[in-house]
Amino acid sequence: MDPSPQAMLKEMLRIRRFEERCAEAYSAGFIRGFLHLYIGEEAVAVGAMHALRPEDAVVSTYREHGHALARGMDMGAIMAEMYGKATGCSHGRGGSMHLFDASRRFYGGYAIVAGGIPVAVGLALADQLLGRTNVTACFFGDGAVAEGEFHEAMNLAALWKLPVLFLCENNLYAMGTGLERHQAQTDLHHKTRGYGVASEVVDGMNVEAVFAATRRAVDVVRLGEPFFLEARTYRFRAHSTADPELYRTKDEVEAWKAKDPIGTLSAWLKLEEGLTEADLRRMETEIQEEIAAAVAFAEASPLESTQELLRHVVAAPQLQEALP
Amino acid sequence: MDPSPQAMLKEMLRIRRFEERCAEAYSAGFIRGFLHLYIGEEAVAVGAMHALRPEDAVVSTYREHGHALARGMDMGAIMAEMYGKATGCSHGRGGSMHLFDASRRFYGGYAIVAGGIPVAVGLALADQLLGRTNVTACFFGDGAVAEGEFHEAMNLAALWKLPVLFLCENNLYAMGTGLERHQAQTDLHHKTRGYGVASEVVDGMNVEAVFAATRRAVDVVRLGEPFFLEARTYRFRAHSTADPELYRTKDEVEAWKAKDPIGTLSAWLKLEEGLTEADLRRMETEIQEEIAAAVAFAEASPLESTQELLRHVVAAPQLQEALP
Amino acid sequence: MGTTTTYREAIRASLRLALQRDPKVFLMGEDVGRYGGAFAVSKGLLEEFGPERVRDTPLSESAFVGAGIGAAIGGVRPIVEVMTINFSLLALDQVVNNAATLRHMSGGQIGVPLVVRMATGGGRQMAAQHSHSLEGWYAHIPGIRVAVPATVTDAFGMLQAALLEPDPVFIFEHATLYPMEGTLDESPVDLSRAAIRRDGRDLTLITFGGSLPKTLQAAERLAQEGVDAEVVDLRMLRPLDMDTVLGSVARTHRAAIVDEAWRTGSFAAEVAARIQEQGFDLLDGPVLRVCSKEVPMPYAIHMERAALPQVEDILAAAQELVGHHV
Amino acid sequence: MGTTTTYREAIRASLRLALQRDPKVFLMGEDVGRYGGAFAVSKGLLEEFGPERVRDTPLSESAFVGAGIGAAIGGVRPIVEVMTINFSLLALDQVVNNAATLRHMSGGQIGVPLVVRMATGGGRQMAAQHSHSLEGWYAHIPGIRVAVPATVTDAFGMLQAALLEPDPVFIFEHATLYPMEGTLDESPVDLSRAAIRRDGRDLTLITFGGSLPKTLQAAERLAQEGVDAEVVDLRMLRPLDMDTVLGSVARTHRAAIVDEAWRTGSFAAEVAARIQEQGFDLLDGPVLRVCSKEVPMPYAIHMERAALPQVEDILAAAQELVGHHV
Ligand SMILES: Cc1ncc(C[n+]2csc(CCOP(=O)(O)OP(=O)(O)O)c2C)c(N)n1
Ligand SMILES: Cc1ncc(C[n+]2csc(CCOP(=O)(O)OP(=O)(O)O)c2C)c(N)n1
Ligand SMILES: [Mg+2]
Ligand SMILES: [Mg+2]
Repeated sequence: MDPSPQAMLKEMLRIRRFEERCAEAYSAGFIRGFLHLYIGEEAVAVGAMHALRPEDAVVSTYREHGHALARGMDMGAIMAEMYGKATGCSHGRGGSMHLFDASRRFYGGYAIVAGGIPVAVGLALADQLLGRTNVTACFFGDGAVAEGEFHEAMNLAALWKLPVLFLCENNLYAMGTGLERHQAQTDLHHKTRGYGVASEVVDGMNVEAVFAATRRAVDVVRLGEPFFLEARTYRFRAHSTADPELYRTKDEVEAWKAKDPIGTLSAWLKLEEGLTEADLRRMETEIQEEIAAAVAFAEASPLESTQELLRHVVAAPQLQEALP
Repeated sequence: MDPSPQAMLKEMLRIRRFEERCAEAYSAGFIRGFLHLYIGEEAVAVGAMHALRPEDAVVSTYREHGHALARGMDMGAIMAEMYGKATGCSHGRGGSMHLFDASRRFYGGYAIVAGGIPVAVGLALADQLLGRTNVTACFFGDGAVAEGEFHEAMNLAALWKLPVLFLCENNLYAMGTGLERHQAQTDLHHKTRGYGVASEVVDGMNVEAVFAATRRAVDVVRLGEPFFLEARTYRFRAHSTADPELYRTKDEVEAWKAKDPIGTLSAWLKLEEGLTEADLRRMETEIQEEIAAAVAFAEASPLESTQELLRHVVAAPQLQEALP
Repeated sequence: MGTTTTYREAIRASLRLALQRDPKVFLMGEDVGRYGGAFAVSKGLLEEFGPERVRDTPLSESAFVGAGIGAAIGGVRPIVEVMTINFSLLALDQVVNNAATLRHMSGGQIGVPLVVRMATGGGRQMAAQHSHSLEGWYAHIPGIRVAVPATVTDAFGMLQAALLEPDPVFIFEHATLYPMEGTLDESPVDLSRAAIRRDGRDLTLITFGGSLPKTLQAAERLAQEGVDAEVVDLRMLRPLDMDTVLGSVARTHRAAIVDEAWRTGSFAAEVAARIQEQGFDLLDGPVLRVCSKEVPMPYAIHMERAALPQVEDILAAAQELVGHHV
Repeated sequence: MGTTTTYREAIRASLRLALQRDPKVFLMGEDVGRYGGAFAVSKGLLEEFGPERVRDTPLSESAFVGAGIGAAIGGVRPIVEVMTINFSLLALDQVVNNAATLRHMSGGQIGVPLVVRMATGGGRQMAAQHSHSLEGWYAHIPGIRVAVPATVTDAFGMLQAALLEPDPVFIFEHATLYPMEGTLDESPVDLSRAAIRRDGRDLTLITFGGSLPKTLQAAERLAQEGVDAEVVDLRMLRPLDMDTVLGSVARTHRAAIVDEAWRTGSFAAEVAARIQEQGFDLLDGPVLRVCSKEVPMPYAIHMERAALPQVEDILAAAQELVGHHV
């Protein structure tokens, strides 16, 4: 069954508000390290995730809060992770860039650009070898397309007919380097021509378009072919908390904000589907409650003991890790 | 001025006979390590090199005897190199896979597949920055096209409009792995579509066709654009001295031998240009004399003293290398 | 008990056994199939197990090592062959940042039961780009295991043992060992212990992998001169069994480490550092290192010989150790 | 003599000077231009020198490091910024197999006058993939130079000195040092000598890069307890100035090395191995190491603190050293 636009609106809003709260928590010093916000790009995660099944696998980047939430991960566990708590989805070991939930086949948050792509290919290979008709969806940015690993992985997936959905979130910038300054061919979906892989471009600011395009793509992938979907989108915030944003103009940002996937969808729903201000307020309230609970959970959660430092380096050791 | 077909025939024959002699020297234990023969592919090196100027740069692979000879490097210095002698073109430090001649801008023999490609891009960048209209010709195999470095380098060259001639010697195999088992898209020149780089395919068994195609390509490159030339060719011998050739049939090899660039060109020259058996014998004699002299030079040359072992690690040291 | 075979055949037999026993095991790497493996290790396995389970890969080290990681997470049991350690640099990001960290970064939710095999070392006139001994770098990385089989039995057994580990195991096979003959004992091997390959009272020679034969030769030569050297084969570089090392040094009070890597930053440095840290009072003099000269490997045979540790170099170190005492 | 500035600004001033002096010098790397550098080091340089000489690159570490090598051979003077050491693994093949070997493999015909800069180290809660301290690996490679500036003056001067070298120089800038203030002396620095940053008689603390401030703090604390620690800043990991190290140990007879890398296979192991090799008789006890715990870097602040060497860990090692004597 197709997700209702209203449900998708709420999911996007949930991601937006969550990240706004993260930004506050960062300023207040509760969250540290890097924090890469997804604000502006929510339609991609929400639209794409609805086209996947629970048994499918997801591989993401350091900008993965949206993917994690859209995949159904617990907001409290994510917030606790960023607070560095033992109850975090990665037990506080990973932080913002390394969210994991094996139970949802959410295989992480990779902070080396393009580093997750070969892993996604391997997950798909396991599915193929085990005769499972799962899809592995791999999210990455426009910048990642310049990395050799992307090309090696794409060739391998095409050659071995692996069920990988390559989902490129083209937000026009790799950090501060604009697309036309890092890619000779800025129509990124044309990259697949070197591999005989089918591709499509979709408006990444339109959640229903993303959902529909991803569903078409996933249908192809599930039959045993990779597919490359390029979602054109934009991040409204800085690249990370350290970014002075010298490389783009306010006008450009404003022009894209006019395409805000949340704003446009809620406007449309009001106009066409009778969404009311009261409905919106209810959504906001529910979301704020969830966020408040997540923050409370994160705050109240214990820190792992430093006695546990060497846990999870290797499994409960068959071989004892030698520590001098 | 165009090179005469007869001159190119002789050059190909020179490479062929030289390598046949190398194979013998290898069996006799004078040459050791790896020896990758170019036999069958001579038309590519000879045709391509004639389209370059002395001030252009060349970057090659471990299968580079043909390129080195066609570039005008001294045969004695090459043979001495393989014999590990002090008079070798790399002073015996490099061996068969690492022939160098800076005076001819022959920047080596690279034994890591695709490892020379970024270096070629850098040489072209230096030319661009210094306002020199040189071309850098970079030779690599079909196997190299699967390496991420190839893609990164191609994107960089296209983005920065660098004068690099990417010359792919597609001999249908990466070691024992056939093209269709290592490339999703076996028309390798289509790889450039992801970069907006112009490309062409040429019959790599036809030296005049290679010359003409390379000249066209170099004309484009010299104006400040990379170009990708795919030469379809075949190696008649094993991948290296260690290869039992389990992966291809005798029939396939024989079918390609029928297209031998030397055989077909000499047949054509006999038919159309009055080349005589006597002419051929004279060529063979001259070549055998040169080879005999090269071998004699290599044999008579001294070994470098092991006292010199630490030379060439760094330049005559500004900083003394600390050796415990 | 035990048949005579080569190191190469022992690995092949071990691979075959693994493929026969567990349908989830598969082998992938450059030229492992049709070519039969660059060192003929996997010869015949494609024919026996088919292209699904013996997979030739493109020249894409980063992608196929990464795919091995993903496949291991996904529930199959990959054995990845990286043809040689020289090419493994292209995949090192996947090793350091993914294979070694995923268990930790996920708070223990996922593990990477992956085996990666590769040839290592010099001595075959392959020159600067094809003669590296970088297994010491791998031993620096928490989260992975590093095995360096030096005998036919370990060549067989360590692969079997590696397939029981829930974490990535890297196996480094010194390329000069492939033709070496020895007695194969197929009983399970213990990955947690170093081995004393020769008993001796006068000094301890510590080594691993391709340097073991040279070290044993040196010990024989020393015996002729009345010096009784104990030879310790580390077998695993990570984790490192210091108990065996220190036990030997406690008896001999003198030690040298033989390691084909460049001296500075070699694994030999780690062993020396630990011996003096943990057994300073056992020592009669400094722990010595016999390593490669600090030069990219030259091609010419006499230069390569001069660059690599040779039996004579081990003897010289041993003499220095013994001299220090008298 | 000397103005007060930050480590970051010292590097920027040094880059500016290099770009002004030599038209063949150019800077390239990810986000060095419009963004101003991931650590704001190159801020303003694009505006001043233009996009030809301050070049933003795509995310292609292997290609742009390799292009730096080629450009250096081709006659220009590249300074390549690899944003952080974590990403440099993707370019390590170019470093090990090309930058470090081309002079040798060509029999001295070509050299690679290339400078590569990158940020290194942990301590900023960047977690397992963004907190590496792998400069010790670089120090293992013959054919390159490894500089680890720990002061404002070295941050400025080492880059200038590196540009005079005919071989590749790798400069590792600890990311926690960028905001550090200090006095800048612009006179030429000597790349061949380690520096004694604090004189002392009781023990030698050897360190480099980002660990110098912690080590100096520890020395102050020790002084309060009546223990007089000498602090040696290695400055260069390759070549390594053992004269200065041994000279200090000859006075103090006790040494510890502080190195942020994981202990096993750390550069600290090399220093320890060499001290005991070359100065065994100088030592009153073992050379100790204060390193990171052997775990991928955890994100949570208390865990990261526990993983990294801290002032208290240095103090504990110093106490052990001094205790050993009494
Ligand atoms: C291999 C590597 N190089 C550099 C970086 C530093 N870095 C982090 S994110 C980023 C930009 C990536 O851009 P893109 O792939 O478009 O993703 P986006 O951040 O726009 O979502 C860079 C350069 C990194 N993490 N990994
Ligand atoms: C990065 C790397 N991986 C693997 C090898 C081993 N190897 C040497 S040549 C070769 C095949 C290369 O094929 P291709 O690029 O088509 O060149 P060809 O030998 O056919 O000329 C392989 C796998 C290598 N040298 N470098
Ligand atoms: Mg982007
Ligand atoms: Mg080929």
